[in-house]
Amino acid sequence: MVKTTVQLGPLTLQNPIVTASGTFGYGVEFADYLDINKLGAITLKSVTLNPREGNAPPRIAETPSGMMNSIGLANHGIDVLMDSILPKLEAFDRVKVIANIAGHSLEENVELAKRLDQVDRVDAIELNISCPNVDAGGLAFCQDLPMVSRLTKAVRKVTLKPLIVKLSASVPDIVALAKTAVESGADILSLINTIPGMDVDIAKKALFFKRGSAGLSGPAIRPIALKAVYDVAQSVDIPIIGMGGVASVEDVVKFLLVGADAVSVGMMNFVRPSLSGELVDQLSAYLVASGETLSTLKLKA
Amino acid sequence: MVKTTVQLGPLTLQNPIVTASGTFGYGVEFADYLDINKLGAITLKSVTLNPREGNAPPRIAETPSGMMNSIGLANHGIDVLMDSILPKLEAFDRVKVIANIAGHSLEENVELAKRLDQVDRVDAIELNISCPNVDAGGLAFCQDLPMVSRLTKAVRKVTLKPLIVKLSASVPDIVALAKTAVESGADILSLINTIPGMDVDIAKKALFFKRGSAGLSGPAIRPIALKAVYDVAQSVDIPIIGMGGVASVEDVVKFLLVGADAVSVGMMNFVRPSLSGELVDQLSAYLVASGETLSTLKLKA
Amino acid sequence: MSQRKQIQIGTVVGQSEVAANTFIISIREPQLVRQVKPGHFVNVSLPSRTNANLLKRPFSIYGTDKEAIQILYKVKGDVTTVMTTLQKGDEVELLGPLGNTFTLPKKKKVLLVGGGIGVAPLIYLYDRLKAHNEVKILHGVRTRQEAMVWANLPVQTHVDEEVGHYVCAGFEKVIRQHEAQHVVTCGPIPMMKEIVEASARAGVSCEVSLEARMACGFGVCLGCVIETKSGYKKVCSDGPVFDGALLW
Amino acid sequence: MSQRKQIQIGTVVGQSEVAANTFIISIREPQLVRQVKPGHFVNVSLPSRTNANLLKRPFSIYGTDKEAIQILYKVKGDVTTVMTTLQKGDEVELLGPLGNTFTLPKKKKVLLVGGGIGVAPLIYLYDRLKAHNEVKILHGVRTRQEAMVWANLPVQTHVDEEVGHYVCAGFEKVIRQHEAQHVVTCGPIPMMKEIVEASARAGVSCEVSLEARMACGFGVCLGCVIETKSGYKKVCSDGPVFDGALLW
Ligand SMILES: Cc1cc2nc3c(=O)[nH]c(=O)nc-3n(C[C@H](O)[C@H](O)[C@H](O)COP(=O)(O)OP(=O)(O)OC[C@H]3O[C@@H](n4cnc5c(N)ncnc54)[C@H](O)[C@@H]3O)c2cc1C
Ligand SMILES: Cc1cc2nc3c(=O)[nH]c(=O)nc-3n(C[C@H](O)[C@H](O)[C@H](O)COP(=O)(O)OP(=O)(O)OC[C@H]3O[C@@H](n4cnc5c(N)ncnc54)[C@H](O)[C@@H]3O)c2cc1C
Ligand SMILES: Cc1cc2nc3c(=O)[nH]c(=O)nc-3n(C[C@H](O)[C@H](O)[C@H](O)COP(=O)(O)O)c2cc1C
Ligand SMILES: Cc1cc2nc3c(=O)[nH]c(=O)nc-3n(C[C@H](O)[C@H](O)[C@H](O)COP(=O)(O)O)c2cc1C
Ligand code: FES
Ligand code: FES
Repeated sequence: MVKTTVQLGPLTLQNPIVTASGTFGYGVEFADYLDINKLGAITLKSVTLNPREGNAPPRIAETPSGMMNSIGLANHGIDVLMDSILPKLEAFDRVKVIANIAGHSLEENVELAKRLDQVDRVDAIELNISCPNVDAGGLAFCQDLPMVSRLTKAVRKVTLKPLIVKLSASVPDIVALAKTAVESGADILSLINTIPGMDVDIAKKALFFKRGSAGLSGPAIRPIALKAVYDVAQSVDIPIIGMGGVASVEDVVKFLLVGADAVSVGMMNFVRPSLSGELVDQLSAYLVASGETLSTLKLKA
Repeated sequence: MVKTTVQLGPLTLQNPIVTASGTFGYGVEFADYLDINKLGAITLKSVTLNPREGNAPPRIAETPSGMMNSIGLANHGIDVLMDSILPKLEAFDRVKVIANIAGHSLEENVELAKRLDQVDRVDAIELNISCPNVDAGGLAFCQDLPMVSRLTKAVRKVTLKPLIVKLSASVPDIVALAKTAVESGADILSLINTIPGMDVDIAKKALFFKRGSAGLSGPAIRPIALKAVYDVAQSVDIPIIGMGGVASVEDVVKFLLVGADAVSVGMMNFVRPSLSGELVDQLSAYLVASGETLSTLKLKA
Repeated sequence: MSQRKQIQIGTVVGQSEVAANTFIISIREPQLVRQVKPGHFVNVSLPSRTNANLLKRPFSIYGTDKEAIQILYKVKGDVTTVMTTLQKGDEVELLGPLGNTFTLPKKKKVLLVGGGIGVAPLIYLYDRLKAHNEVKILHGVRTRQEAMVWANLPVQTHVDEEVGHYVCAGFEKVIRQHEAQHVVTCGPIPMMKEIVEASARAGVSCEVSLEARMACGFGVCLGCVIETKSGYKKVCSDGPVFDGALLW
Repeated sequence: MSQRKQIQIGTVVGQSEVAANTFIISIREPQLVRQVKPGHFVNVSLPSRTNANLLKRPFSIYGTDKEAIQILYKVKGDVTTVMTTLQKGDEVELLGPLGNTFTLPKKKKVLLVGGGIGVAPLIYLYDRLKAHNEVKILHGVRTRQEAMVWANLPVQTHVDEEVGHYVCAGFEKVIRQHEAQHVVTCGPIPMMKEIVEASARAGVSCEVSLEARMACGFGVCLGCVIETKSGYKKVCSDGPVFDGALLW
């Protein structure tokens, strides 16, 4: 057995395969398709203080080698998450659980972090400042560096759990954004969130999504995600969870090579629900076959 | 026959189908595959003052539903263009010819525009300030609004031909960029150029392209391009040539609906060299079948 | 560790065109056959065919035999177009059975009303109801070319060239005429709405099977919601079968 | 208006595995058959199969018969994997013939040296040379499983398990031994370089056929360049056949 443990700052994963927020439910829904306890970590769907109905349908469009979504952070709220969902994850003792928070204001995010800080089953908190599908907060945060700084610092102050800040590549300068998050106390960065895009309903002569734009993800955006991870990895020293279009073990290796320390699977969980589990095995096999270790998977100088 | 003529400010096209710079050679290479004289316009490969060898290979990578290129504006230089290439286009009297200039400095662009201003066969000049594959000029211009302003004004001063400014979506604020170009004298905007991305060569543990990043294009980026055109069309009043992943007549209609006045075909010219000609016919057929005209193809309020 | 549910690989056993742009495909997957019930759908993708269309496509179960499921489908776009080229022996990826199921009444007069391709799940439902109920099927199609030949099935076909889709004007009368005690419908939204409202007026229960764009098909992406009287519901996991009264 | 060149739709006539992961596919396209010459390649895509792989794939002509072209190909990645599933009757999109062609000498002793799948265009070249020249073929493969059975062809196969690819150490001697007056090679770069340099030392002409990643295949994208002694050249339209002396 090859060693696959990775250390993301204060967070230890048994392997670098993670699932991305919003694409893996609360993990348990995937228990039929794979042993979720073999994953490095799962990231829960973004949570808000109050339940959110989310955006009006349609919420999904297929695009060439990708999809767009306009879910709008629909979720049951923090109470349901803590009372009914997190307890179900107690049964899985090896996989790490990342709770993703997406408050529309600084105060909401602080409150969410405070609450989650009390829960043992939460191993890390991911601060989602990059959702393109909401009117308040979301991507707007990411485009306002002083806000990113205040937000990160405020959340940092109320939790001792590992803090992940999730970035968008659809910003004026992702490196500046990453540095701001690091300086403000992030332990780990995750990137990228979906990219704003549009589709058109020709028959109706209308934008396909009610909000106009929606978030593009999947293999189509992989080249953009690889570049974002590379650019950020070149300029910050904290661990990175890379994502965007991961569909195969080769993609995992590519993200590791450009500087990610762990790799998250997003929309492909829908296409092949067993994928993340398969990637755990395939990555081990890849390391054995190539004679590499996770620490030698670096770009040659 | 349905009316397909479009008026792009001072430039009249017999129909809104254009081919994108760098993907259609100098037109004549496609004469075997279609009647180039039936197109609205062809855009020539970017030209520079001196011949350019371009970037070291590899220059091409395939991506899911797209491709990346790192050609680096390889071209024979303005003299060869004027002396040997443009004369060959004299034979085609109905298609408009857009010459695309990509000098690495303000002075070079001014010189190029001056030279091309003298050539009757050039119907419009496209100022490419958005190529991601060169070290000097290119996308760097696009990210510097005062430079965009100086550049556009300087080129504007030396030519009376219709002036198109070609934008990238990989900028802090494409609307601000578009407005700057308009205020500085652009007659028409074209967008989007390729999006910077990366690929990795796993076997070599190296970035695939020697320059690291390369330009992503094709259907994969279509949602991003549609949004860019929509955003710009909402905020400026001059005509727009929309592009990014056009592969079918439905795509042409989508770009027209979000606010493009003409639509350019890029990488799909490689996949189906006859495509642009087919789109001319299919667009007419679409208009007839749907009872629309080019001027009714607007989003419903 | 216990046996976990996997993505199933089925094998095409046969396929035929049964009406204009409408096909029945038969896919061998014995494990699935043992699990499916009327109302269920499967999420289909075509490995080695269209790999730019990543999302799976949902299709209702139209029928089963000993080892294979049947899907009745209409050509709509990318994937269904390519699906018509599948031949005996080709592999198909199947996720399922997904969704909830129709109520199975006993000793009732049941009326099944399908609009266009929406008839698909109703035929399978009929198959499971006929032994213990008196069942009739109405099938509305737009054009004569879309009409299908129903061997040994009590189907009445209505061709409605004008309206554009089969609208059951005066459907209350139809219910009374058949003395129906339970109605099930699947088809275009305006048709289903009409039928649900008529059933309510006639005081009989009415179930509908809905469609929506789906990414996952098993309740995690939250992409397939429709508006109901008690908020958004997921078509894939709260449905696709809904009590009509919840909708309109 | 004169007849314009179109993208051709060919029909698969047959396909068989001839060595490990190596197939010969035969595609009917009479117009193409009339136009191709040794050295030409065609740009292939598989409509109704892999539509996320947009770019066409270049393959040399391996042979022709009355109405069909043959391609000898090795499974490398996405498209070639799917290509193996093509069956008789399936359609293939072909753009071609593309590129330049091999010189066709007369009354010479010619040595053709193929490394791995690089032997493909040389077999077609042999076919057109044999009547007027004395031709021998050397085929280097890495493993025994890759070796092919050559019926009625003067092929010498070298299996080179150790080195990893067929390197012609001391190739000058081979040239003299065969008294070759013209050498043609296609295969891995290090092998071709060795052969070009040995040919130069032996004072005989040497042509090579190169590969590169391509987007268009007909000279417009500028994506397929390789470095030569006189600057970048396009493999698709300046080549794929080059005078070895221009390269090394
Ligand atoms: C639970 C369920 C059961 C279904 N059962 C059947 C069945 O038994 N037989 C059958 O033929 N079809 C059925 N459908 C519909 C079927 O899933 C779609 O026709 C199919 O996905 C179209 O795929 P495509 O790639 O051919 O079309 P696409 O290229 O994806 O789309 C073609 C056209 O249809 C539109 N479209 C695509 N999907 C949807 C959607 N979900 N809702 C609204 N518009 C859409 C697109 O905008 C486009 O205009 C069912 C759908 C659901 C949700
Ligand atoms: C002029 C010409 C003639 C050719 N003739 C033949 C032939 O007769 N028979 C034959 O089997 N092959 C031939 N090839 C090679 C063939 O085009 C590739 O093997 C094929 O495109 C691979 O497609 P794929 O989708 O299976 O692999 P991909 O998934 O595209 O790639 C598989 C692997 O090969 C690498 N790769 C892909 N394309 C190239 C390339 N052009 N150069 C270097 N690395 C690459 C990729 O990085 C990847 O690692 C020829 C190539 C050229 C340029
Ligand atoms: C349907 C859907 C819902 C998503 N919801 C969330 C979310 O709630 N919170 C979040 O941080 N990211 C969300 N994302 C973004 C993903 O976590 C991921 O960053 C993005 O999809 C890129 O990865 P991919 O290309 O592998 O999908 C969502 C993505 C999809 C497709
Ligand atoms: C191989 C290649 C070369 C290109 N060269 C140029 C160029 O020289 N000048 C330019 O302005 N744009 C160039 N482009 C960008 C295209 O004109 C177009 O803006 C972009 O590809 C998006 O359109 P598409 O998605 O349809 O390809 C090039 C694109 C490709 C794929
Ligand atoms: S399709 Fe994903 S929740 Fe219904
Ligand atoms: S492949 Fe486009 S120039 Fe050679």
